[in-house]
Amino acid sequence: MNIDPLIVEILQIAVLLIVAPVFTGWIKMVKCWFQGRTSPSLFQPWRDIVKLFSKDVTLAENASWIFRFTPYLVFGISVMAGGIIPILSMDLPLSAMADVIALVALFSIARFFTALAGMDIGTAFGGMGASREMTIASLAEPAMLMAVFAVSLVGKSTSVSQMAIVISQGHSLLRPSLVFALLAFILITLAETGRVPVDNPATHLELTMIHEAMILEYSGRHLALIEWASMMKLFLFAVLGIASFVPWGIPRNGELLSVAVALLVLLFKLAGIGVVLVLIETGLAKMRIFRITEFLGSAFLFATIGMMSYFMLE
Amino acid sequence: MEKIRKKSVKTWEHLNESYFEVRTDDFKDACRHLYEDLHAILRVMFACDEREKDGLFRIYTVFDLPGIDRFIIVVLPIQESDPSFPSLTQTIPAAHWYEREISDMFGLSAQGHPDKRRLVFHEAFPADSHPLRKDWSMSETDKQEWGDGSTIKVPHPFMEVSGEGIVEIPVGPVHAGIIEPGHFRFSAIGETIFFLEPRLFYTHKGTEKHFETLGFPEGVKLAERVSGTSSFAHGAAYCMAVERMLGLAITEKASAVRTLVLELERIYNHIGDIGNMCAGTALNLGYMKGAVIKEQLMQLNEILTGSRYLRGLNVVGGVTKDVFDQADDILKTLDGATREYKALMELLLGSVSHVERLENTGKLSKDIARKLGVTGVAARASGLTDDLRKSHPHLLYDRLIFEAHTHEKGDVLARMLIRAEETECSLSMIQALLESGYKGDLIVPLRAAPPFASAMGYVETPRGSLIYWVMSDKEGKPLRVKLRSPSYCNWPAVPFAVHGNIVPDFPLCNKSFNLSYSGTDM
Amino acid sequence: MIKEILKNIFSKKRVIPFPEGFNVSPTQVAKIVDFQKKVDTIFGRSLRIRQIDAGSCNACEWECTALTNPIYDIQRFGIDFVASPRHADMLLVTGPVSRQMEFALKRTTIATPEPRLVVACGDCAKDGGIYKGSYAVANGVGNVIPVDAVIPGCPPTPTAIILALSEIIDKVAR
Amino acid sequence: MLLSPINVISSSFAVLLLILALTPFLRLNQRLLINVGFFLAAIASFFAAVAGFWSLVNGMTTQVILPIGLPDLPFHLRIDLLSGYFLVVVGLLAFFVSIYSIGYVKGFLGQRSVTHLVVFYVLFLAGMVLVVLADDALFFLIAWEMMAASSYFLVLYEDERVENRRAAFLYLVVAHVGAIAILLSFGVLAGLTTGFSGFQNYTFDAMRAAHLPPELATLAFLLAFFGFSAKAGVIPLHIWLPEAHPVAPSNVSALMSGVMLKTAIYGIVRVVFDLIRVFPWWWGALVLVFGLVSAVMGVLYALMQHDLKRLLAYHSVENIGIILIGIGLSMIFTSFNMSLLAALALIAGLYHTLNHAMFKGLLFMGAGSVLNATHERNMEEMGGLIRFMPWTAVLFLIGCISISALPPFNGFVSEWLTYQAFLLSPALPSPLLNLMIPLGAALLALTSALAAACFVKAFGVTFLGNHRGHHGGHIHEAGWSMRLGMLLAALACLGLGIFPTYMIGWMDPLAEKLVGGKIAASASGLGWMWLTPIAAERASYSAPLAFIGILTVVVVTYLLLHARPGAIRRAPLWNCGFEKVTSRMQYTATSFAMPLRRIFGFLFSIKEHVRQPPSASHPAFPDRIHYHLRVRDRFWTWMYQPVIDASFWLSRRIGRMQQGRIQIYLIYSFVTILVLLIFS
Repeated sequence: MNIDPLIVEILQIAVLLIVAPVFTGWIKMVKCWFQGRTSPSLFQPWRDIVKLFSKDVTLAENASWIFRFTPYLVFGISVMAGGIIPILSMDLPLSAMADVIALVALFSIARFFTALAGMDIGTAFGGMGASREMTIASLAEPAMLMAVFAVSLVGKSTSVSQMAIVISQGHSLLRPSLVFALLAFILITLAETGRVPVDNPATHLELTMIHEAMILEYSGRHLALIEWASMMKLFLFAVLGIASFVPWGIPRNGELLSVAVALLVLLFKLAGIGVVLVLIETGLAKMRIFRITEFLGSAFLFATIGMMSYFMLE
Repeated sequence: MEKIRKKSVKTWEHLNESYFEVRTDDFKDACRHLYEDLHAILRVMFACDEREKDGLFRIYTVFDLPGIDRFIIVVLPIQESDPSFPSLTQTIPAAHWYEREISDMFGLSAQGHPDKRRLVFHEAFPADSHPLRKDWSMSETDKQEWGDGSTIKVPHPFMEVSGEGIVEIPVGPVHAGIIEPGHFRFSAIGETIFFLEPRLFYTHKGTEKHFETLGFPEGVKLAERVSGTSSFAHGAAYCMAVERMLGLAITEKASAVRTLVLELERIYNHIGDIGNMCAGTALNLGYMKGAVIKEQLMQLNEILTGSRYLRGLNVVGGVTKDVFDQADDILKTLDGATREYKALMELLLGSVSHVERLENTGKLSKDIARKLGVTGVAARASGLTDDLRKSHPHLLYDRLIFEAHTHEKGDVLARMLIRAEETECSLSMIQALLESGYKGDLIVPLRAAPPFASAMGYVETPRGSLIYWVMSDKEGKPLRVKLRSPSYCNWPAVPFAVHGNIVPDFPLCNKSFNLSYSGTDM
Repeated sequence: MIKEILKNIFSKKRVIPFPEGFNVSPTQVAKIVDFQKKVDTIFGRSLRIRQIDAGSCNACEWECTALTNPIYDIQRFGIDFVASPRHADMLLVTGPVSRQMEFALKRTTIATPEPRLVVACGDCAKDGGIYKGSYAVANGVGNVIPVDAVIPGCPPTPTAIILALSEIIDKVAR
Repeated sequence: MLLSPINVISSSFAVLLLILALTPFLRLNQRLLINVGFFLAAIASFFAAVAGFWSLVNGMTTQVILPIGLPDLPFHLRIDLLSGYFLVVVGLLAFFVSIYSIGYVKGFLGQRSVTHLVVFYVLFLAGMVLVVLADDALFFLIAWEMMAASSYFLVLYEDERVENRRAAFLYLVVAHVGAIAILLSFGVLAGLTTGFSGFQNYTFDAMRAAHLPPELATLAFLLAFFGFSAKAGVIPLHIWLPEAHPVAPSNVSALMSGVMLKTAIYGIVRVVFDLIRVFPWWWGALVLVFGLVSAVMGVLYALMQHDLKRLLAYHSVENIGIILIGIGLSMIFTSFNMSLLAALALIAGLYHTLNHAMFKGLLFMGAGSVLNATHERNMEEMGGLIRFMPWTAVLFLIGCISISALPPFNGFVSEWLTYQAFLLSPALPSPLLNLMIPLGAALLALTSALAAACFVKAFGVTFLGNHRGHHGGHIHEAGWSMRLGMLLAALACLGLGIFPTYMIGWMDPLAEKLVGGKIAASASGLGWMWLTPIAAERASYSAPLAFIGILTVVVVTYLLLHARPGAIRRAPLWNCGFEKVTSRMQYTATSFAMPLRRIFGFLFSIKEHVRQPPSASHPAFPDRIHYHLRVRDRFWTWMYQPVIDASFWLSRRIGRMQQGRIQIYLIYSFVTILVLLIFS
């Protein structure tokens, strides 16, 4: 039987909200294994969030409305983004709300406000984080657009579900353009979601922080929202990668059984992505901040090669 | 040498310490002669309130002549009526902190010192109050006010870098990581550090004054709690000083035990530090591995001494326990540790991204290092051969074969490599120690201290040269216990290693020095 | 690199209670195993600690750091050390509180959102320990900010800290 | 019919004349002069906007020939779709700014007479409106000069400052170099075809009719592009812009940046798409390249600034670049007869023209109220203004979001359309372009990301944190009229961002007329809520949904979280337990931009030196350190300095001839006559 697309939509957002923290938990888990440790529970991120919601908020005296508004905005954007990317089905009413470019723009407005919130209190760390974040973002954007360009050449569209549909019809991942684009996309994801070697999400050294530095002042439910949102961002980049490079398993329309299957397939893919991510994070040391130019430069190069190889080979 | 002997009004000797008491106007000249002509190192400079003896304060300036096992100590008597002395900082930058500390603690002001600010005490501390004077006391209310910062009128005058767009990044005293308190003030444009001014002594606990309230034998406990990770070294140095003062000769067995445990301490510190540098570069694999090896060694410590920090083993006159009985425990653990450690170094030096971060980061030039009297690993990484185990063989070090490693580059990588080489070296030293047997009791009986006797004790800790100087009063109680931890000489050098680096590299530089705040602040 | 990772994955975990000679009594082991549940009851299975050095000799800090190593690995209980007091549920204070750290300690306490615990860790933090009576210390955390619990020891071993934490959480639960 | 756009526009002129007529009587009561003058100016510009909108939606073209002008050469006026559209651009912003000026100009009361500010403001408005109305070369140039001259005097308004005089002069020079080029271009277009017989060829109609040989067309285009670029501040002719715009009164800066630059865009579009019409693809490529260079360099220069208005001025360079990108793409597509894509690109470009007018006007107005409140242009002296002037802060923030091309505001829509045009470029038959154009898209992405960084810096350093300056106490919120002006502009930004389909619907006939393609049908294929430029499955963006959706989630979460009364406790900010935090401890603009300055440093001439005077004690312990940073525009040293030197050299040579003795001059004239006789 078919499910109404709107219900699939709601299902998707529910999956986003619930699975995102578990995905982060999974990454932590694998990381612990790789470091020869016994891992915390898979649901630890969830416990942290719930705990934070039950705590009071300690707000800096000079915090303006921007500081208080930002967590809600960032959260809201992440949730909406969950309705755009095909996770359980490619036939989504909201997927026409934004194509990849608009999606990226949505993330950048979240970043814009996070950076402002960092500067709102007027501590050195907030400004430092904001400056670093915006620098990295402005280097990542061109690479991202090139990657989108390369994929949209194959997918004949920039709307995510359309790309997914077209690419899932062509039965091979091994199109040179896609492979290069994928490489670029991985590097960009590392930069955009603040993972090693660009940023260290688990660091305790305030002078090396990027994303953490901007949220040092947050507490209670605000912190919960921000952390939840950043987990969702990681999740969203993962599913965006899935939808545009390995969309197999996502049904064309919300047929009940296939949606259920899609959920399972999704979990498997996520597990795989997690392991890859951890391999990178465990293997590499964090690079000097000005090395990131070369890092993202190579991402840009991969994407360009991907695009050119489309024109030349395909 | 003769020059000084001629100039001095009074000279006396004690073991390898030669004291030259000089007049105020000869003081500077004598020190300059030692420092510039004889290339002596300024080891420590401190004052002592000897008014109950002959109504004088005395300033002791301890120089270390290269090549020979002898300390030259220039002594400057100061009248209570004129509490001041000529500053050496202009000629010997290393004296910078010592002189400020003396004026804080004794109210003896260094004439011509470029920096008039306090060193030890922060702004909330009442003016012209000098704890190490014998007739000093402080009311409870004063202590309370000192405690809550509310009384601060003017904030600490940090040096301001002028020019538009400069941002001051204040870090600490409460850091994000699990480390000791200290305030760092960066003046930077974005990521580039132009100037760094550390402001320490947050953990000042009045240790030296506290020593005076305890007896000499009880002092060991306190000495062991001055700086956690070199507890044993502090204990050993303190005991050595007291024993030399009392004229006790400890047995071969006791020295063997101390030597062995000192090297154990060195190993667990060095491996721990190497691991910690990985936290600075977010190479978690290496960090965790280092932590595991360190933990194994700590457990060995506990098995040997009952304390993970090797406390309670030292007593004045010897040691409480013969760790050679557990030789096989030691060997078993060390074998495992060595294997793991080799794998760790393989991993670190094999990881390009890690080494790339360490190379050329936090360079400390040889010149600065010498001027500021840097010691220990930091000194050896900048090309200075500074190792008390070689220059002043104490305990059983004269019997052991080992070389003092040096690197020229002075960057973080050099400091890591020095630690690695020393670790290997210490492992072999322990092997050697365990092979031969040693005779003698663990402890030799104490005897009462003669009045106004004084002596130095010194040990090469994992961080560098540690020096104690003790003096007894007329009924044999401690009149003055001066301790100078290696971190104290190295702190002023850290900013010079950091200048011109980018802000996110600071934690790495700091970890590569791994200095003790508590040992500095006392 | 890969070798290390594989070794880590497939070697048996060295978490407490240890196989090799470490003195943890069976009862204590039982406590630790039972510890997880207690973390669960309060703070919804997640406890974030902000450690403050108020003038300790740095031994206590190293023991706290040791808590996060693969052998004690406190994170598996859902306990972690955090960078900002704003993110913390518990302040773990070490040292006799040197006068020059008092202000900073108070500032940090204010900066921590409720509900929060303050735990004094180590003999110095308890009553000043060996430094008791020195002019420059406040003889224990209790004299500066209200303390919920004390962990004795100089320094308390990691195991001791874990056990103490479990008891503290017990107490609070009641 | 009785009422037509022409009547409306002429009534608008009547109002402007009325102001000029009233000024002499009102100049004694300056306050009244301001109120009346700018109120009427607002009405006049409103009429202009109405006239423009009217002719745009009705797609009507009306021509009139004024009896005045030179003998045998009356002035030709004409409102067609293009001029209609630009009338909307000019009129709308002028309307907002005039309202704003009522409050803003009062700031000058007591300092200096505002009479000539009012007069030249009015002339400036009239000039801009006439430029887009003119239908013959002569009238166009007269209007052009009127606009240039009046704006020159406006820049010179606060003439006691040296920088103002310098800037104004520079502006005058560049403007006239440009004007000459435009004059020559018209000469080529009209004259060379018909051999200078009779004035009638100077009407645009004649030019439309004329068929140029391609090389002449190219010449005309190049001249026109050069001339208009000089006005638009296209790099490398931008040099005057960051000097002139900041020093003018802020309401004037708003108009200059917001609409005066657009008249140049109007000129380019008019000449290329209306007068010449047939051209090779490389013209488009040329425009595209200059557009990209201006965009990237403009935003990078902006990042280096810590003078708020200077920063905004450089962003005008950037946005002109973005507009040119759209137009350039459109030209390329047109030359390959891909009218649909051409229409898309052109609409993107023109849409951005309107958007930029709105948010840049808004931002300059905001900067003006900040300037009014703090008497500071240097951001390093500001900070924490959001507490003193909440309204200005919010409105300025909206401007920042719009210009950073972030949804759901208007900047994003036009840039998104430009991206779509880029992404469709693979359809072009030329493989070279296929490979090259995407790189352009990447550059555009870089531009908008850098713009976001720059405005995080601008807003964060100006409005957030703690106040750095000294006059923290008496900073006041802007007056009602200023706030109203900004509010209207902000609403325009939001409206243009959320209802793009309507806007495109109105612009469609214009695009069809110029490039012969229309996209309105496909653009709103799924209904007004969905913007689908080519086809729904190709790309789609729904601003209303995104806006409403995010808003709902935000509100719902907020309510959910506040169902449980969670106490909020205010505490001192977390400064690592240190005693005192000073305003020196927050990130400065210079610091914020440092990483990017280091990464893109090779594009500027950056002088950065640290002076460390010899220390009293020991070199190891410095007493004082001074830091100095100077970032300069390489183009100044590359292009302008040589020209200046050369002209000085030349003038010195010519100076030799001036002996000041009558005989010498007689000899000169005699020789001249002789030469003429010989050669005739």
